[in-house]
Amino acid sequence: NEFCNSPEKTGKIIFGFNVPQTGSYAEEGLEQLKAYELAVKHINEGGGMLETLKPLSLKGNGVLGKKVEFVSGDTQTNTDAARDGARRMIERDGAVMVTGSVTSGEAIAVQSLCQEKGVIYMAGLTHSNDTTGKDKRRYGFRHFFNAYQSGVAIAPHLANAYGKDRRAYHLTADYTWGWTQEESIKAATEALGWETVATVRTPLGLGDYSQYLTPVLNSGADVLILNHYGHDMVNSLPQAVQFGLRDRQANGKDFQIVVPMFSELMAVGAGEAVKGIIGTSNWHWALEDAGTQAFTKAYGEAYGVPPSQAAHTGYVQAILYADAVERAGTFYPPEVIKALEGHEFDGVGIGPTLYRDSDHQCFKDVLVVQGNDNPTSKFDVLNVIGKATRDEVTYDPSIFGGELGPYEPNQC
Amino acid sequence: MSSDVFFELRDVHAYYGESYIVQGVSMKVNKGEVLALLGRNGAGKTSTLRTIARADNPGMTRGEIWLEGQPVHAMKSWQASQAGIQLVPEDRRIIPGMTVEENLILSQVAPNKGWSLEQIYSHFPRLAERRQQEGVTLSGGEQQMLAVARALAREVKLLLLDEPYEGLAPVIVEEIEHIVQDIKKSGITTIIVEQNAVAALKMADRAVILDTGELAFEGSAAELLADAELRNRYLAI
Amino acid sequence: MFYLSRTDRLKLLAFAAVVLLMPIWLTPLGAAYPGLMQKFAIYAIFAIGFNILFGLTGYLSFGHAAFLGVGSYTAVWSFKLLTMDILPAMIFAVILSGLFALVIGFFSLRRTGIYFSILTLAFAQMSYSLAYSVLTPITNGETGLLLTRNDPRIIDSAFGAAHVGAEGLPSPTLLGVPMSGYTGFYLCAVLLILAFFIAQKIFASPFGLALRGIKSNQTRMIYTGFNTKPYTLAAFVISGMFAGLAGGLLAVTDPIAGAERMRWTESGNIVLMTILGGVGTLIGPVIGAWVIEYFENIFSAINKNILNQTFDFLPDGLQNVIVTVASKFVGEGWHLTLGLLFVFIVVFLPGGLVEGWQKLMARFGRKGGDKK
Amino acid sequence: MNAFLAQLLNGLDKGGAYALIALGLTLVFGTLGVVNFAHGALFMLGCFCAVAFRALITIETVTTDPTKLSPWGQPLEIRTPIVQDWLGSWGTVIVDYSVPLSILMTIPVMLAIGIGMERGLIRHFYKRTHAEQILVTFGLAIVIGEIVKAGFGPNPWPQPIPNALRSAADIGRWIGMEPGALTYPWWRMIYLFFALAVIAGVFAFLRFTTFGMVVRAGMADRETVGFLGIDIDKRFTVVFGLAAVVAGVAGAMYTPLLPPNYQIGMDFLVLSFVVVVVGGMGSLPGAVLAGFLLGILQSFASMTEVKSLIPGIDQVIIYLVAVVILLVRPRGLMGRRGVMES
Amino acid sequence: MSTTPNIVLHAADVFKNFGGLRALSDIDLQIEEGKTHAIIGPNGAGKSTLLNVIIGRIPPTSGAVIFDGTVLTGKAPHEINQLGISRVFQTPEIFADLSVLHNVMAPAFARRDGAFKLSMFRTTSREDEIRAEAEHLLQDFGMWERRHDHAGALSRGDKRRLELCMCLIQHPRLLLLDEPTAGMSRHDTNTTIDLLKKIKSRGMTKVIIEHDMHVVFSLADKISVLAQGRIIAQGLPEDIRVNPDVKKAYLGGHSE
Ligand SMILES: Nc1ncnc2c1ncn2[C@@H]1O[C@H](COP(=O)(O)OP(=O)(O)OP(=O)(O)O)[C@@H](O)[C@H]1O
Ligand SMILES: Nc1ncnc2c1ncn2[C@@H]1O[C@H](COP(=O)(O)OP(=O)(O)OP(=O)(O)O)[C@@H](O)[C@H]1O
Ligand SMILES: [Mg+2]
Ligand SMILES: [Mg+2]
Repeated sequence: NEFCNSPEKTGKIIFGFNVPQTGSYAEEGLEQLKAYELAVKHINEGGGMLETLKPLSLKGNGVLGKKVEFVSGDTQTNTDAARDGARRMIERDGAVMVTGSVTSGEAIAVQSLCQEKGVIYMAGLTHSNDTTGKDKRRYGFRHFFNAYQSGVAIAPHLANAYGKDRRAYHLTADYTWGWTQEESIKAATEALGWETVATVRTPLGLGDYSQYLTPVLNSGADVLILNHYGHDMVNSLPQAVQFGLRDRQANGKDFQIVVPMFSELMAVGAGEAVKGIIGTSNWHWALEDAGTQAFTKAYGEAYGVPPSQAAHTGYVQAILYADAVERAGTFYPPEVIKALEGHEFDGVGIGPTLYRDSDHQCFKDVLVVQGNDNPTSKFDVLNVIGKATRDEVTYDPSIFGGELGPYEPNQC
Repeated sequence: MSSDVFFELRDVHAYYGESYIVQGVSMKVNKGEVLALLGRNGAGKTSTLRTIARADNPGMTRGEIWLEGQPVHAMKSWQASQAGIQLVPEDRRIIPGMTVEENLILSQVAPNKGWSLEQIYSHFPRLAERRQQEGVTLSGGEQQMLAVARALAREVKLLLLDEPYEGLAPVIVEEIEHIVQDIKKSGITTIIVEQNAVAALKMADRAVILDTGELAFEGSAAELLADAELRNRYLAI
Repeated sequence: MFYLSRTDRLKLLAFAAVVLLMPIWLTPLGAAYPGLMQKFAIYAIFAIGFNILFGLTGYLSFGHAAFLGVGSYTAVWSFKLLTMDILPAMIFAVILSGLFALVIGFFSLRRTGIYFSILTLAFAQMSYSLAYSVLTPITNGETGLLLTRNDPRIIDSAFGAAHVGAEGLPSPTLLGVPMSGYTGFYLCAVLLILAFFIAQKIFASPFGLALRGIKSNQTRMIYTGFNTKPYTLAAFVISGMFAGLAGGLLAVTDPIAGAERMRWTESGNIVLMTILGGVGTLIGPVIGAWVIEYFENIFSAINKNILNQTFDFLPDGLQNVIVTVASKFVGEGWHLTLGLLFVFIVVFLPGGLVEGWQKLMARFGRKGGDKK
Repeated sequence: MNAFLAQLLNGLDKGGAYALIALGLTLVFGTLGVVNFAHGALFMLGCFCAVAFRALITIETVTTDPTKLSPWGQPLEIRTPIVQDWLGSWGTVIVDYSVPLSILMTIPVMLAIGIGMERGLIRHFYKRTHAEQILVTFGLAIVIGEIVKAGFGPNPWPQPIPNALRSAADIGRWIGMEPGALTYPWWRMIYLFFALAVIAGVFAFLRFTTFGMVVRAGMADRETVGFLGIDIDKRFTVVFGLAAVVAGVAGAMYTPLLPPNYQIGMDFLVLSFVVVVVGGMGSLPGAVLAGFLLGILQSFASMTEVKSLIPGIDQVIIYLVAVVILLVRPRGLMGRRGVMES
Repeated sequence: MSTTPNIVLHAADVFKNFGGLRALSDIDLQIEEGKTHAIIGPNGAGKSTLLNVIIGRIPPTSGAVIFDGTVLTGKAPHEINQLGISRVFQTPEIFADLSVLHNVMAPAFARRDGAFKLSMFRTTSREDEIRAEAEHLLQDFGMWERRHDHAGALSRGDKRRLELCMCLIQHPRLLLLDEPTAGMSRHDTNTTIDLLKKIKSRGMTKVIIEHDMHVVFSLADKISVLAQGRIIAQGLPEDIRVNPDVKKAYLGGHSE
């Protein structure tokens, strides 16, 4: 069974950690990288989630008895650079698995490259429906949740907090991720009975959103939904607050702002403005389950701060891959893929999880979070206010189309 | 060094980047005297004047320049000007975008003023007429007057004139000649570079001939005018 | 048509040898893998083309990435619609980017200096913004244009070329030979040598002389009877076509085309490569491209682990100190090293690597020998 | 109608910001003739002056409470502010007004940075080619960015607006509309007036003193100005320092609108170049005019009515306007002949 | 020589205003084929402006310039050059970044190849004819030794001579010279006069602006005197030299 970078041939087990280390998403990327290093340590020496993951085949002595090594690279949050990095890991460094990403653009680009090279890719942070939808690949796996699930999860909480008679105004980052999220949230909120007043597209990386915020004021809307991610959100949310949107009354109700998807780091960047804002999250370090506690403890001990969801998803992906190899008893990708496909596991935070075979998307509960009004520390920016259950966020894979492709590896 | 030497160059060498242009020039100028600096095209006359005025280019690598006991070689161009060395450059270098008057005011920004604007205007009535016109739109002769006036607006101890007659109509050449005579009368020491050697020697007390960056002749103007061999070899007249 | 002067012929031979032997001399530098060597060759082509405009005419375009992007999109579309063979892909890439350059150049060249630069920048940024958003049906936006199995590929399907990627995605081929890995590199290398040859021809030709005349004194050119417009436009289009070729090759070696490729940072990158190596010299831009690509790909990948291994022979304390200091300049700190490199090179080697080096040698030569 | 007024107001405000940001660049680029790719970095340094000022006045002592543990088992930290404790209620006010007060720190710091930068590096590049200026200033920008990244990390640092100015002003009421019909954030209006004040100050300095004349002359012909006894280097240093200060205060005051991180400068760099060039090289009023023009047009292009007419117009409006203006007017709005045309 | 002189250039009723300033008014100038026509006049009289109008650098406010039956007005400068008119400028316009030899070769390509030719696969150094001609010209002007130097590093006098070479290699039918010897040493001025005489014997028509009366009277067949934008006198050199108006407005005591 010939395949790319077979550890039997190279004599080494190399994981490739491909994350943004410079540019706008460097913070998330660097955190992810730290988590990966921790994952390697735990795979080789035990500890962390190796104590909580069920079922578990890893023994804390590496993978198939051999220690894991890693290489790293900088994607610069740029698809070309991301692919360059992945190619270097595969072609030069002999990586048997590549993982990491902070945007969907990177994830999809690297995922398709890995399919061509016959190397398994464990996506990092990527929220677009396309990653396991239209652009899914046999060699790509995603633990992170997606926009569709955000929509489904957030809807009942919005109804609960703001009522069923609302008029929503969407500002959406004008690119694929923004569109899929807008579509998902719109569908979910309209199902609640909300009306959509307008969906306005904003250029990516704009900085100053004032010209899109002024029209919101007199639009007749009473909820603003910001389908912005990362710096777009860090900029647009405080600006929206400054425009007095949250002090405003519209249609006899208090005006509200919703950010369907956000992370701790974005919340920190947005500062005060994030207080009380409802959104969704893949994971949060303050969860009570054993997996979360084990990971938070290990990460906190190593780096002095709690991990972000970007770090968490990366860590979990690395462990899951290693475990799948251990279960398959081989690095041969088709066998590893089969070990991951349809795999049920628990103990990595959030609850029982399924790696669905038809699209390689993980299904688990989705957290609904809210900006903390009285943070006791600078890490304490978000509160978990609820969950959508795994059943609720499970959907029919055919709605997003796409095709996984063959198991047989290309030779690189 | 004798104390009555007013201005002196000692073994001055200067380069434009890699090319060696002023190759060890030494000369002395006495107070109140007019020195004609002559030579063929490319002989290094302009370069010598620019070295004296301490332009950045050509860069002086060796030698000394002394003006009334002050080490000019250690100065930058603005310090040399404040010390009293005023250059009227070969293409006049009127500042674009500024009026005649602004050009004059500009030369009085830095310390040690010379003539006042009134004095200048009474000497150069043409400039007075055109004080609000943009300097670079003046005709060639007027620009030359402005360039000279600009030097006189500063305190002048040593005036360096680089081809002051070039491109001027004969009537205006006469006019400028009168001005230079006036300057001479007022006791200002002058070094004049001129292709029109006859015109220059008419006014000069002494003359120096440069040939490819080196001194080829030094002596009185009359001596040079008398020596047909020299005239023919270096000046073709 | 193929004549070169003796020195030029020697230079071409030496250049060809250096390029073709990359897999050998890049090995100790840790850069001898197909992905990076392809980039070396491709960005060198891009830089050579850019230099034909900037180095010869002095027109500094700040929007050349647009042509790179157009080349890539065209090539991928050719793979999607026509065939996986790379010939049509590259031909269309060159032609389309040439046409695009013709339009942009026609307008931008009405102005000179910084006004020209900003015009090209504006055109390229518009292309980028539109490719990212409104033109998503053509460009697939942020994700980038990817191949899929059910693309029509009418020529391939007409010939029933089922053998190409029966399972999974097909890969680009040249007359049936797959163009990935080392074959892909040698394809790029041969095209780079060809590009270098063309640049040599242009530099040595009357056309090149005219372009240099335009850079030196546009007024004199006009009153000497040259019509400068078509000359600058021709240079602009030629360099746009080089960029298109480079873009096409990017897609050939790695079939994806993203909007990021058209962003101003990419245009700025090619400007930096050219200046770093030496504007207006033949080999300078190539070296500049290699240096920057090397930093971007190799320096960024060095992490503490690797440093620790490298400095393992040192006593522990010293090793820690050195690794801590060094780690600030590699990995996430590679930008810092690149920035410092830029500053040091301009300060100490005016005119870029090549020219600065020559000047330095000349200076030592002069110091050594005597002044005339 | 309200929508139109609101966008006009917004455009003015945006324009003021653009003009202010471009002003510092015109001083260096249009006046000194240096293609300064480090201008964005100066803006960013200004932002971080505000961040640092706030960090200084909110500096805390850290003690640990061993009875409480963080989730990873370390004792929880208890932080008590120092400066606020010393100054009592004044301390609270100072912290509240940290952004505007940080100007006091920004001005001297940026002046020092500007002068240092000019003396150390830029000065040697006045006579070098634009290409080399680009390379060295770009390199410098990267280095500055990386240093800030090392000190402050890559994540944005939000800066609060003083409490009293946090909301939006009900402008509609002032001109007799119904309440809430036309509102605009206080801070943005303050920024507009701040921008106008700085612009006016710089104009006055350059117009009504011989300083401006000398610098203009020095730009046109450095050498001749030197022959007139003027130490133009010193004046250029001052101009560069002034430009750094203008960029810095523009940044510091902007922080509440845009949480800064080490890359914020790059985002503004292209924009400032476009504004300066559209305004016309060498013209300060041109840059200001272009700033307002682009700001206003950008606001209008973002209106849904306009976007539905021409899809994507809001994405490209700035560049489109730049293209049109540069094609219609050879030297931008008010450019001087011969400045950076070759 | 034929009895009715062939008029090669005719400036007919040319006016040029710069804003309020009338730089040229009612100029009517006829240049005969093969002759050297000098234009003299005080600084600011409009001499250079007249040349600028002829070569299409500035459009006249009214009037027209006719060259050998072709109306030049409205044509682009390069088209006018292609018709056979070359000009030496008052401040030398050369290619400062190119070698002296390339400076001279470039105009020869314009003459041979026309206004535009995409000759990217030919080789400049193998254009033997043009190269030989350029080197020959440089030899005539005593600049052959410096042929590989950057033209920008020449002294001003050398730049002028270089520019003259650049015009001569084009074999123009009409050569316009704006103070070709200004700033030249007496020696070089004399060489230049000799050269210009030699060209004349080959039948090139020349218009020359000069302040150096030595040059004017050595070369000119006919002289026009311009003052304040008008032609105030026109005729043979001997007549002009003694014309009292000309003496007053221009020559002063220097009529030599
Ligand atoms: N900027 C420069 N760079 C390099 N060489 C130069 C430069 N300027 C002048 N030279 C060279 O220096 C030499 C002397 O030039 P300079 O201008 O001093 O001569 P000059 O005696 O004033 O001649 P002219 O009478 O023609 O003005 C010449 O050979 C010239 O080529
Ligand atoms: N572009 C212009 N704009 C405004 N005025 C101009 C322009 N060009 C020339 N002039 C003016 O027109 C007049 C004639 O100028 P011109 O250059 O033709 O004089 P000239 O006869 O060549 O003088 P000189 O012998 O000094 O070269 C001058 O008064 C000049 O100031
Ligand atoms: Mg001279
Ligand atoms: Mg003239």
